[in-house]
Amino acid sequence: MMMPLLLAAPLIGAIVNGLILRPATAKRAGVIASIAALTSFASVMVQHFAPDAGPFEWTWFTVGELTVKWSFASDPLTWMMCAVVTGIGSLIHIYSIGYMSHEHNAYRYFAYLNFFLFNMLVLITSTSLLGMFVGWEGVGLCSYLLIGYWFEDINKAKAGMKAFIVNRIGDAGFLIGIFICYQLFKTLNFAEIAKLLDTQTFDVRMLNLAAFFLFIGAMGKSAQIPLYVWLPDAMAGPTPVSALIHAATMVTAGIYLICRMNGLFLVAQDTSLFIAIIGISTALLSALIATSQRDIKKVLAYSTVSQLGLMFLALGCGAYLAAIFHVMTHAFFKALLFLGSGSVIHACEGEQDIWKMGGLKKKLPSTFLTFTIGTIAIAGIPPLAGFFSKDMILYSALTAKSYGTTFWILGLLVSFLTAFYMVRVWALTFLGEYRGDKHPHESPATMLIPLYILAFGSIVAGFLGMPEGLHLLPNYLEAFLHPVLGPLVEGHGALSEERAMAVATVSAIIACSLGFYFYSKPERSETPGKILVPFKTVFENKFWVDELYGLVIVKPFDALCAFFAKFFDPNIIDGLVLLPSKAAQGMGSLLVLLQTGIVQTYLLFFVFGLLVLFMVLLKGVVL
Amino acid sequence: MGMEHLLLWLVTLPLIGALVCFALTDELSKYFALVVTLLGWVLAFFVYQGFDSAHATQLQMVFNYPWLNSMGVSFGLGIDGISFPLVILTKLMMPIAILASFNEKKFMRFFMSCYLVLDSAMTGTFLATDMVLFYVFWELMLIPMILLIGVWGSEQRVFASVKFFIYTFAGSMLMLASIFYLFSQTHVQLGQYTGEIAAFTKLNFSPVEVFWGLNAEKLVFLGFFIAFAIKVPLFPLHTWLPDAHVQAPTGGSILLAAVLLKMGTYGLLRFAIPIAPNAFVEFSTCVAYLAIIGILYGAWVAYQQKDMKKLVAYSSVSHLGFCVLGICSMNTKGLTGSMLQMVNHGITTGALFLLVGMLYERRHTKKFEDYGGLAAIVPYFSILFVFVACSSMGVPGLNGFVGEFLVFMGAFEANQTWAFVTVTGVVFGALYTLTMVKKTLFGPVTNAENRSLKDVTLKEWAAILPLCILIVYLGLAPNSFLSKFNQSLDTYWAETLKKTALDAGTVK
Amino acid sequence: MSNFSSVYWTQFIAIALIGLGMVGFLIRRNAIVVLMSIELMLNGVNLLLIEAAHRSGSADGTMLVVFIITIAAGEVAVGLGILLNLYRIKHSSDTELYKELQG
Amino acid sequence: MTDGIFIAIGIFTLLCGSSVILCKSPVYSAFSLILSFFGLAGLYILLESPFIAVIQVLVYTGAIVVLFVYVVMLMNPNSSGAYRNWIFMIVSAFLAWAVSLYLLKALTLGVAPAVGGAHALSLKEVATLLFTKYLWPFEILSIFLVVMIVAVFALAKQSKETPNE
Repeated sequence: MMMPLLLAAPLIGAIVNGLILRPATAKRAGVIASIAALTSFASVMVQHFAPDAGPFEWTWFTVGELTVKWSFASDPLTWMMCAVVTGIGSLIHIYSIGYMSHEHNAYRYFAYLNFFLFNMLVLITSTSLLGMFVGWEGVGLCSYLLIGYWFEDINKAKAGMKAFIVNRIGDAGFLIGIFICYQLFKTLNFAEIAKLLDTQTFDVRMLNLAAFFLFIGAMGKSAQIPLYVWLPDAMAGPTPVSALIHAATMVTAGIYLICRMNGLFLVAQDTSLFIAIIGISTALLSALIATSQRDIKKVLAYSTVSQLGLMFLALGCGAYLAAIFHVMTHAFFKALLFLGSGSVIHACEGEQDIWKMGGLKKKLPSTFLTFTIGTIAIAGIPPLAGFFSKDMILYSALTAKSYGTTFWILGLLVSFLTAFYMVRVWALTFLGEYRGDKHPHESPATMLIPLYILAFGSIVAGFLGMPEGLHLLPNYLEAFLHPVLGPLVEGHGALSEERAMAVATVSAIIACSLGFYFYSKPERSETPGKILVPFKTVFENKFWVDELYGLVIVKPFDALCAFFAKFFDPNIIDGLVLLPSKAAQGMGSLLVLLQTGIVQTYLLFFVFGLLVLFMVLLKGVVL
Repeated sequence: MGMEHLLLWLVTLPLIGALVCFALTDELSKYFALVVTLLGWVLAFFVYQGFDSAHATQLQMVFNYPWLNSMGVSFGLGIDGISFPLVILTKLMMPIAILASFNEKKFMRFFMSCYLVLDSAMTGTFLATDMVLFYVFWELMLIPMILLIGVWGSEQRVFASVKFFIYTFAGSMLMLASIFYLFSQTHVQLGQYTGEIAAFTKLNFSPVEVFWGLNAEKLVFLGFFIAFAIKVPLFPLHTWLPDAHVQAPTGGSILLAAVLLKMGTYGLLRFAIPIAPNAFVEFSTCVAYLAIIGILYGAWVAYQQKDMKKLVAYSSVSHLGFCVLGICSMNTKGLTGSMLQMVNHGITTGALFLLVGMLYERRHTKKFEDYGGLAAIVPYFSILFVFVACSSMGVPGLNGFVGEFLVFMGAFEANQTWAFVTVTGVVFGALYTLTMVKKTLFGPVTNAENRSLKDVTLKEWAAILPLCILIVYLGLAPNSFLSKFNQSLDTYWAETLKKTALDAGTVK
Repeated sequence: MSNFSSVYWTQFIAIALIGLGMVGFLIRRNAIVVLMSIELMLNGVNLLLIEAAHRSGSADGTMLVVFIITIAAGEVAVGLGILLNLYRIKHSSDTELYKELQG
Repeated sequence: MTDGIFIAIGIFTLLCGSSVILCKSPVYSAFSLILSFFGLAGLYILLESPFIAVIQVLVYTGAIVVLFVYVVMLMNPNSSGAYRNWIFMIVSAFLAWAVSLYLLKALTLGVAPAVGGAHALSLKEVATLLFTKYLWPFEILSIFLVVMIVAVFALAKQSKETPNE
């Protein structure tokens, strides 16, 4: 009973809000939406403690030997992801009641949010690749609708479209992955695939190909190197949307897909290596860009891309548990940071440039407190969540089979940069004097409560997956997810786990103090910019990646389409079709010239005809 | 009313309605036509119930009336797995097309009788089991369509209708040539003239090369294929579609997109492939290439269009490319996918044209620059618009996806590179659909008239709602509909390709 | 006068007449002269017929000539009637002016 | 001797014929037409068919050419540009010459040897032939003439209505 309720609640919430009631005030719409989210969260909790009957099954379509069923799994991995999605989702629903209070028809926003939750849950709970694909595209659609929520501004609509198209490219790859999987395993069900992978051996090249295309799908959705350009632009949507979709849930779908198909990726070794390389390079690139961004949400967006890069690094190195653990902790503190920045923007009436803020410590005390906890967590300072999950990733990178140490060093650099830019953002917004012209005020209670809960989550989440070595707490997560993700691979790297942890902590502390030193005092905040001037411009313009895409892909494609639409189709193909009619007209106008109207010309033709006749009749006779 | 007369009523009821329509006044003829087509729904429901899905391969509810005895031609109607979904689609779309053209100003009586004649001609084409009868209905179908575009169209309607007529008619001339050849062969090979399609499929051809290395079978196939390729429209022969759509009235566009385009693919399945299987097997690769080019080309050209209806017309070229690709992949998944895609495309593009028609009735312009930011002004319309756009893009959960997915599976099985290339078609499909949505709904409200647009009226809701329900129904639970004609598609390839070079192993 | 050494002469003259008539109705701009040259051609034919009748001795040729003359009379009458009407409109008999029936 | 007269008259007729088409003013060409018809009549006499010669003179020259002259007088034609442009004349001359040559060739090919005695055709023979073998053409001819008269009247009447501007 619980599973259908889990899905039905947000769907009904969306329909009630969007089509039936369409309540006038944001408050009423928000309340309905939040109730729907909370019921699905409750049903997840109930599902865990009192699991009901087996998976709920229903055939979608059967064609020849291909039968596709809708069925919902209830294994630990799904449960954990559902808990994270619905938990943080409901918090964000409550938060957005306050955030969207002044919007005039906010029911549309809440309907989309609920519909997004429904699609995300379909993605997570489905037991077949195709069911997941349905959720996959549904989530892409909702992010399109939500990013383009304020559609009056054409750029926001364009950002939404860009997000959808880039996701669609990833989905195309995903589709090909599904076809290859079906060709290999003759089934799309995860459990059956896992079983087949254990029992039979398949052509490794095909497995790698399938894994590669599935990874392209993950790349599109979780914003990795070639297809990450849509995430920073997706900040055009309202901040709670960025928190929910572009930090906590949707972007982690790629990681969930790879964890769900871990059997395949374990076997496809060179694709995993490729994933690790892509992961670490994305992390490094976006961390560098984040260091010099002006807009607070852009910084957080790039930090999300870099954290995702780290997760993919873990996946590449085979540490699926580390990735999922980081997904969970990251969901907490990134959602916290986004919502914190949301309340800052809400307070400064839409101002997003950190250089025009500052000194908000006094005016927004609780936002300041929660934001600080979030910053410390993401920076990786020991007691908080960020430290444990990031360290698990770094350690797994260290013990990876190939290039272990290089991945570890690069990972360390990424976490150093992360700590640096987060403290930069934190210092510029909250310390020093207020540089803006607005008069910020503390956000209402509905926005602060979720912040406090998330802050608490960021502190506690780390303890769930504490590594054994510390002998403080057993690794609950490892025990919980063992059946799905397989054993934690015990490797040995250059350093032992404790020493690696120590090095990571030291680097985080150095980065924080460096950041604090520079950005707490206004006069010193310019210096880092001056030291690495050439790099600053490069980072600020995001390595000109968008412009590069525009030049290399968008412009030639537009030119090609324009060529076809304006020249090739109307003139060449249509020309060929209209050719006979034009030829007929041309011939006609030629013959008209013969009709001079003067009688003698006709007589001339007459005599000429006579002559020809005689010639024909008297062929033999030569004149 | 016995089962066998059901099909006869299916064809003749609208014809009688058309005649009666002449006598009524303009006002009355509208509602009368609606009633007749709703009766069509009832009949279609009976057919849906009466159709025995167990043996969908044989012709059911066969109605036979000797017509030209000397030539062995009979007025034969029958329905089987291949024509079943398309007949249902035709009967479904008729009342919607009529509802969409309620506020036409001039000659309403003749407008409605044109629709009804078109309805009976289309149903007849799908149900005909006799080659000559099929050809008669095939040509009869053109005439009302020409009148619809030519008389009630917009600015350059005459040019468009003449182009449409000549283009399609030229194609059907080639088909006629093949029919004559086959007809003469029936006398030679089977003793006496007969129009039965079943008899035609049993003919075998002399392998002698006629010219350019084409033997008799290839020529017959080409005759049929070109006529159907024009109708589909396949890539190089598609230029009549945008003109016809842009100038056609809303109802005309709906029927043109929803049903007339399916004649081509239906013809391929019913005539071209069973009659000349070897030729099809040989040509299937280049037909597939044409289809793939059609998919990508249609999407690219649609992306740059300034006129809404032209964009949707080119999108139809792209969607129909999927159907043909499904057929060319020569396996059950591809074929079922293409059959589903035909029905889905009919519903989705019908709804899309309905919406574009609504805008045209309010603003009398189809250009994008006249619209912008409608989402704030007409919320219900924009919800419908985005909903149908999603279905046209093939977002899973709606009907577009199931058909496309199966075509991809079939194409992947037949030839992997085909699937790799066409999957990018999905991205381009999303691109032009979203550009259309962006240009009409989003952005600031550019010109003033848009502010006073009124939202969807009751009549329009009545027209669009059944389509939306079907979009969701076919998207989530296509199985009940699929199981009806599934069996015939499974055995289709087994039967038709049995006679071909199966032993030569050309079929994978 | 009964027999000639050769038939050649009469045929030569007749055909010359026909040729002259043909040239006449091609190069002259005056409609009446065109009609006259047609008469010339007809007489050329008559001459041929008479010569043939004379040579073969049967009277058929003369019969034909009588018919030709009557028809020529009718033809001239109508031709001139039309010319008169044209003249009434155009005030000239020049064929170059009657060009309304142009393409 | 008779050959000589025959050739002389033949040349005379041809000369008049050519003057018909060459004279600028139509009046002169009409008169030269009359002269050529007289020449022709002479030739007919030499070919022993006096009846036709008489008909030629009486009907053809007397009636038809007179009609021509009458119309020429009515129209008082200005003999402006008599001939067409040069190229036209050369082309038509060449064509006429070629056709005549072919005609000559055709005639000489098909000439049957002189069969039976060439004897003068008496009027009685012609008359009996007219009313036996050629009765039907003769009757049809009369109808033709009636039609011709009606036609001419119609043309004439029409001219009354058209406003003679």
